[in-house]
Amino acid sequence: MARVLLFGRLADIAGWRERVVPGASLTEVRAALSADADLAEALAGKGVQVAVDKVIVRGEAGLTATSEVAFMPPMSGG
Amino acid sequence: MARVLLFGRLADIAGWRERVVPGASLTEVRAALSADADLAEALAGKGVQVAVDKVIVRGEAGLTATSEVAFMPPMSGG
Amino acid sequence: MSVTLQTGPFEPGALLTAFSAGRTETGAVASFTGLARAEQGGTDILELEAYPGLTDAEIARIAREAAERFGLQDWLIVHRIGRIAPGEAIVFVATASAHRREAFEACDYLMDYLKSRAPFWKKSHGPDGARWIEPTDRDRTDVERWETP
Amino acid sequence: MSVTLQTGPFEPGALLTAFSAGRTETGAVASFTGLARAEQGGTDILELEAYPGLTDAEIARIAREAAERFGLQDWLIVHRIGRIAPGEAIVFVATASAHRREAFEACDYLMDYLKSRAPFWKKSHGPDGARWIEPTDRDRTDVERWETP
Repeated sequence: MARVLLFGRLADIAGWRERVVPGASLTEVRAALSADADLAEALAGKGVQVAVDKVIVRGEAGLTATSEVAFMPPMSGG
Repeated sequence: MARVLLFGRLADIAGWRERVVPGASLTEVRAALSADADLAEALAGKGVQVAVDKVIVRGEAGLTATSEVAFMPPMSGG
Repeated sequence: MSVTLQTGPFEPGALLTAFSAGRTETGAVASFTGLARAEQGGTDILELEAYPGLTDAEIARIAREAAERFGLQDWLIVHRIGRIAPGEAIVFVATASAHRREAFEACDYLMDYLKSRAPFWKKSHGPDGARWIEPTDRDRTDVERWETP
Repeated sequence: MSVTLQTGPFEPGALLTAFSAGRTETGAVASFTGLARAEQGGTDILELEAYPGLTDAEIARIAREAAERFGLQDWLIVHRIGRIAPGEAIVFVATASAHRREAFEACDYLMDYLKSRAPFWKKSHGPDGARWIEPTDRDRTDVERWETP
């Protein structure tokens, strides 16, 4: 289980910004999100970064029941 | 006749900042000021600029009874 | 030395006043205020999204590095998030140092970072609808000026 | 677009507020505030002399040239004269442009000019008496950065 946050255009594509998603790893969370093909494609896109509990991670990460997973498209700057 | 203004360390050397001095040209005004040898030396020093009626002039300039002559030592910036 | 993300408008002059007060060994305070532009009617509203907890932490990390690099005495960053109308301030950066070159360069550096790499997502709402904005080529080359070869 | 020489204290934040207000096509406002430093007790009072009518005209001429060179939308310069205590503002420069690089560069340029070549005479009063101050070597090299070869 993880609380998933989507930022920027990812939230527009998914139609939601925050949702609890089952999964004990990033791979499992991505699999659970792939029911939405457009979102899955966007999440796999160039420059999309992932943060677990507000720290950017690369590759796989284990998750606990209270983990917060954020998918962040390329940053636009302020 | 000209109203003479001294700026910066020139006023400290002369002991005055503003004085009416006889003379129909810069040369005559300088001559009138040369009674004070220290001031005359300072006025002839490197980087001292002269303005007549608030416009910087180089070399000689004619003066009227209402002319304002300013002697300005090297500028320090603000 | 603080980063604030805030949803309400802020007043750059009030921030500058507070930042400059009581400094007897600071010779130089540089500031930058970024304002939302109407773009001749092309933009009605700018919408800025941040990830509180990550965005502010990342900005603070970069600002601490800059303070070290440029020898700053102090710095302040305030950034609007949410919906911003033309003419309103988006960002305020102030830097303090003994002499002016350090304050100018650090302020310039921080703005280049904030405009190109800081974790924000920006949407422009105009008469033709909404669109996401990415850093311009100039934003990218500006920030690259600071990279040591 | 104005130059003010004034003998009383001024408040940089209030100037920034007024300068930034009501701008819907200005993306960038850069500002610089120069403060008098105590120099660890080395300076009690700074005394700045100008030649009103020449000093302000000369600064305005340089600022108009800078506005042209950097493509500014607006600029403001306020400079204290007379006796200034540590912590008080000596100079405030603000520049406005569509994008940030122009505003930063013009502000930086104007400060380099003001600190090295503007018609002021500056005296520092400290525990060891008074002394006239001239531009530092760094002031001279800073201003030379802008000269086209």
